Amino acid sequence: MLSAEIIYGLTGVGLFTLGLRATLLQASLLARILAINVCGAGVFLMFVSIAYQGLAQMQVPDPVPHALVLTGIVVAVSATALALALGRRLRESKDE
Amino acid sequence: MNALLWMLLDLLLAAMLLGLGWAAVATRDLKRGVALFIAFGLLLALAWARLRAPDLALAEAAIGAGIAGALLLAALRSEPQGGQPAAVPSRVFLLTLNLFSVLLAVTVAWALLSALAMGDSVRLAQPVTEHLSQSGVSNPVTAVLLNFRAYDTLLELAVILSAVLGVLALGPARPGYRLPGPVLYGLIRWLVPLLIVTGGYLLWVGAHAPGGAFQAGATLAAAAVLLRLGGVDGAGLPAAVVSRWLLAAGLLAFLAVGLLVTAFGYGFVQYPPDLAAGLILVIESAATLSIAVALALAYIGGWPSRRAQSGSLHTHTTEGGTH
Amino acid sequence: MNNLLALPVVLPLLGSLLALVWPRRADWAGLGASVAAFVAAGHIGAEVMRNATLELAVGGWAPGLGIALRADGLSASLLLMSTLVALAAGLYATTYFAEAQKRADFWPLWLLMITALHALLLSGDLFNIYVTLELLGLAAVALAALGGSRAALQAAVRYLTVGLLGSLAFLTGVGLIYAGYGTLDMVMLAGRVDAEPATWVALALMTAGLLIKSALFPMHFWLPSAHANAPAPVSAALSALVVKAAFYLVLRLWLDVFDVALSQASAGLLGLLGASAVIWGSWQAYRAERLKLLAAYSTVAQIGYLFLFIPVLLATEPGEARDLLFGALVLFALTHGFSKSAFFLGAGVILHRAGHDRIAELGGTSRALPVTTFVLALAGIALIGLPPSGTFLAKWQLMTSAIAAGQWLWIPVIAIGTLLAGAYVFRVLGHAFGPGEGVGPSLAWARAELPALLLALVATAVLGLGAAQVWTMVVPGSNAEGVSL
Amino acid sequence: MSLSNSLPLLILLSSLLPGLAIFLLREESFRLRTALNLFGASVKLILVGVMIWGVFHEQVYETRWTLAPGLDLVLHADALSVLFVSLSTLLWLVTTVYAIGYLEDSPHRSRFFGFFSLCVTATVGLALAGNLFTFVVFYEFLTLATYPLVAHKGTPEAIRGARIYLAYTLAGGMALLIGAVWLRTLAGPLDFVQGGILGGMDHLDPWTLRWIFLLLIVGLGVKAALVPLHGWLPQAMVAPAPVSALLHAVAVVKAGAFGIVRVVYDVYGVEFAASLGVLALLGAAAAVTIIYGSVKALSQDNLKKRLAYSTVSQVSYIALGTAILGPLATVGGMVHLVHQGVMKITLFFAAGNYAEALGVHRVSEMDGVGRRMPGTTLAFTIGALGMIGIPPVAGFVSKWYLGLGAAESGAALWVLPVLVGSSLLNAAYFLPILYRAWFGQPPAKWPGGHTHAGRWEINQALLWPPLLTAGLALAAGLFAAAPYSPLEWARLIAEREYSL
Repeated sequence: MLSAEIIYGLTGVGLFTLGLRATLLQASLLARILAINVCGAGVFLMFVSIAYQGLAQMQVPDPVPHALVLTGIVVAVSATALALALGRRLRESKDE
Repeated sequence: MNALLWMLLDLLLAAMLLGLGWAAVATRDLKRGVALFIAFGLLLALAWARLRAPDLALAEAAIGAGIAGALLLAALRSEPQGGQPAAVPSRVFLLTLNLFSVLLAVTVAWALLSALAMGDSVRLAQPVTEHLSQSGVSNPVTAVLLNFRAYDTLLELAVILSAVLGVLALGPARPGYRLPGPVLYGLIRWLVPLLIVTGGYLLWVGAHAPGGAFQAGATLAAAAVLLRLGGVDGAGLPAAVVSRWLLAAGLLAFLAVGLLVTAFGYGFVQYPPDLAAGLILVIESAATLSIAVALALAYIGGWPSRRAQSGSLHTHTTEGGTH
Repeated sequence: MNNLLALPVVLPLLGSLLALVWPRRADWAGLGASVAAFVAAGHIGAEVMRNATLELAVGGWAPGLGIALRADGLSASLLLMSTLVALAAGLYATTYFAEAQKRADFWPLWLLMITALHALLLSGDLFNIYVTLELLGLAAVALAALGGSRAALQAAVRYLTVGLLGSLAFLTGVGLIYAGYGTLDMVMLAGRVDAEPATWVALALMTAGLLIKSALFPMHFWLPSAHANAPAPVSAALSALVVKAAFYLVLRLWLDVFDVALSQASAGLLGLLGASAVIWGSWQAYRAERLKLLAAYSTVAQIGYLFLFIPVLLATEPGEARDLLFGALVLFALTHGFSKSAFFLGAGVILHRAGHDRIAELGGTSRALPVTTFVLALAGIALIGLPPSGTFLAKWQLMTSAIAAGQWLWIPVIAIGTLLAGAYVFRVLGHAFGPGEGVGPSLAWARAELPALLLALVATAVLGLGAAQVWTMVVPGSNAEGVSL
Repeated sequence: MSLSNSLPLLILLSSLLPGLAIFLLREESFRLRTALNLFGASVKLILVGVMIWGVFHEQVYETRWTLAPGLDLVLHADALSVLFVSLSTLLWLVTTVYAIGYLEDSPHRSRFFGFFSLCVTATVGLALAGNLFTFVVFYEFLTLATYPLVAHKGTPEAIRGARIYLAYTLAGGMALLIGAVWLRTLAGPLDFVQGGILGGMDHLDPWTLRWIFLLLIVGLGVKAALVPLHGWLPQAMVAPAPVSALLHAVAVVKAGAFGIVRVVYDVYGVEFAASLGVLALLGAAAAVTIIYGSVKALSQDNLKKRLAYSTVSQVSYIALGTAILGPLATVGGMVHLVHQGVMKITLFFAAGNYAEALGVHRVSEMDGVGRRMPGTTLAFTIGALGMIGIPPVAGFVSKWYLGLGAAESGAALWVLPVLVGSSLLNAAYFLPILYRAWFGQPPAKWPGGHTHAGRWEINQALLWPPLLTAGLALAAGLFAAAPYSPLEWARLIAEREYSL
């Protein structure tokens, strides 16, 4: 029987790798940003799976990885915003 | 039997996550990619809920799928249609990359499995539970974010600030995209107050239930996004002078509290136990405003052009550089 | 409770917020915060010299549950360098950005970057380090794009994506560590790590992420364009401080946390990459046509030297010999920080004055800008590693230890790198001394030239003649022989 | 803080501080600059006088500064360093006077005199270096201080010459550095000790020591212009005359030769070096250089180039004296350190005067210069005769002792032919010049130069320095046996090195 933390943990690893691969493969900035976000989501999934493992003994999942992932999500959206703005400015400078 | 059912459900969700994730990044069509990515985000929120991380589910829906989705959609609009003629990677590169990816996945998976098996699975859950009562809040995630690891959150607010300052330094925003149709406009007028109320509720409830400053801030920012879509170019933000203060408010409150307590013999960001609940609420409220303004400005892509004429410091600074 | 440790983080952050809300007073907020941070770093340095290590449990929670800030000789000396370089580069920025608008954009971001640097140097927690890395990365990218030119924007985009990948690799490693050992605190972790598969993979992922950020060959590809196209004060900080922060983390992880899980072979690999960086970076610097590009490639090479220290360090038995080498490593990092920032500020002065920084057209610079030419020469001496700079002493010690450890391979690498550095530095000086159009110096330029001069003097004179102090700071309990005058 | 541990530092500072101050001066402050220069040079002269007296009476002067744990910057005065310090101090004073006259009204004088002072500081530091590490520090410092002097004119040729100079010296510095580091890992701090330090260490592998010796000599040989490492020297001739004078007589070339002496005597120990067999190698290199330089000098029409190749040849007498085991040869090599300096600087001063006053740069243009400029030509003649080795000029004394030393050690078979051959060659490239100068028919119009309408043949600041140094060269030969003469001092060194 596969436990949930292993299923989602391995899914996280999968997302991490396929995001990484796509980042290295994609040429357009927007596609790269998507790929990095998927890659990041994979890492977050690994964290939350680790937290879920604590459920067995503590009845609640470990809150620390949850807090870390929350931080990570916010960081990711910040980076996305900056990257998109840079991309927009870059396109404008091409038009000018 | 119940367990087997859960496992099958888990496997299904995992497969869908992988499938959507793959589809979102593999497609050449960016429009499709963004749509798939937003769907991926919603599915991820579901996974968080399944893994008993409701705080994350909320955050993912509001920020990961919501705000990030809005940002991506806005970017898509200015992306040249049809996408760029993507360079076809050489076979050797592709082969190497695939080999590397597989190798990496296997290695990390192996490491993760062996790490999960390495011993004590309680980790920090134990000390967090023990000290929860002294933290001033009863939601353990909020306790970690705003008390035990408040310093992370302080820097995280700085991360948001630096990103939005980076966006603002790139020049003023272009006029926004306007959703057509009176029906939608009516919907927006009805939705915005609802979102503001929801934001306030999420902020308040964060102390003892899923929610908190980030989710609340993102909800408020969503209201601003809707306003802009409805034709309000300024997205309902106050004048630039005030917006600057709002951007700084979260960090200023955090630093003020963190430093003020040191005057009474406490350590940096060490809340006196009796005051912890109140201080955390003060910080969270200020942070909510900062996050909302920051995300809204990031969506707008600069200071709204409306105010560019009325005395903001940012008057047409799109010159090509200093040299 | 040692709240002093929070100040290098809090002060620039506060300065950043003040500069944000009072854009018209941004210069004052920025310079005030920079001076205050410098003073705080000085205090920390003095404390470290007395007590070896300092610790602050933020929020009063024991490390593990909470986050600890720590300072030892290594972090305190890098902190001092960072505050001083930031102060000088900030001072220069007030003349570099002529428009008040640009300065109002510059200061908050700049101070956030400094905040991130200091937070990173003081952090004792792996996840907190991830946050500081992201803060550092985003602020640095925003600053690198500040010039606004197309080249700068392109470089910034690449800098950002590469940096994000590096951060994610680091974060994955952190996750594995937390899964395996249940802690994020580095001191606790150091007591728990074993040579396990999870440990190796985690360390490899974290190191890979950091190598990207420290631009170690062959992952340096993003650096030259980013550093060369940023505004000069920003380039100075990027080259002198930001890449070094990632190197600092590699050092911290390899020497203090994961030393039990390490093999000599993996250190040798880092050394080989470092050696390639030395040769390749120096060669590219020699071929560069623009002054700032030259300086950027020179950074690639100098980072390579830092990585050369690692295999030698690990091959040296702990004790006096290793302490000596470790002090030399710190001295090298410090000297490079000061000299490279001086070089970039000098290049900025030339760029502003001449309107370009093409090396072949620098003729007459020594007449028009004697102080800046002097700065380039002094900084160049430190980049080559000639006396009286600190780099000379550091290289001497590195070669001594390499010979003692039987690692002869690094000797020709250092020799070739040094000679190539001589070639690229004196190529610049040769043109600067040559004939060409020169404009008479005017008083306004003295203020722009002064910060660079200060940095260059620190790199050569202060760190050369006062180098013994570095060992006193870095090596616990050592008290190098004072002056016997 | 007493004289015994501050005197070496003070001697260093007496040129360093004026040099740094001069950088800050405005171009027009001619008087202040001159005052600073002369003040520094005079103070240094007095301090060196004190030191000569003290070292003779076996006082210990040492300044020590810890740069890094186990790595001390040591300034230490012994008989050998005093010999070199005195030479550089005296000639610096003279050259400064000459340079003030030479550079009158030319641009960038502050820069020039600043680096000029740094250059002397580096030389004095080299002379006083108390261990190999300190020597390397000042050796590299000297490279840096001389580069701007060679490039001073800023013309493409000057920049090119400076670049070639730098390529050679930096590469040499690297070889020296590696050798020094390697040796230090084996043998510890490497303080210079009379009689050497390696001889007493039995655990060291002789082949390792031979390789290190090779590295050190290659590193030093670049500055000492040992063939085939001499390529930079003729190129560096583009520098202004006072720089060439200083480079050839005191600073760069001499620093290399001095370093060879230090390594052989005070690191390896001359007897130990002989037992390793490395002296033969050094001797062979020196002999080849002596002959090669002289042969090349024969074919140079450019006066400064001819002098440059003459330097290549003459400086190797010092290395030759070092390579021959025995006190007499040591005396010959040491004393030539001084004699060559005094004579060669005279020749370069004179060459500078010809160029300055008459625009004469080539030997073929020198017909009759003696009649137009008798004072300068007189000085030139004394210097040239000394180089050939004609008594009673100083050069004779050097060659005499080298010959005696060779006979004493049994190396006469190959040393004497070298000495005789090179003397003949010296005569062959100097005597024609003297003949032209004194007996040639002056042209109706000189090639160029500044018109100097004074009582003297040229500005006095340019006339007296060569006359003075020529006088010194003569005196060093005539009064070779007087106390404190270079010869007596070289004997003192030899006595202490061989513990006689």
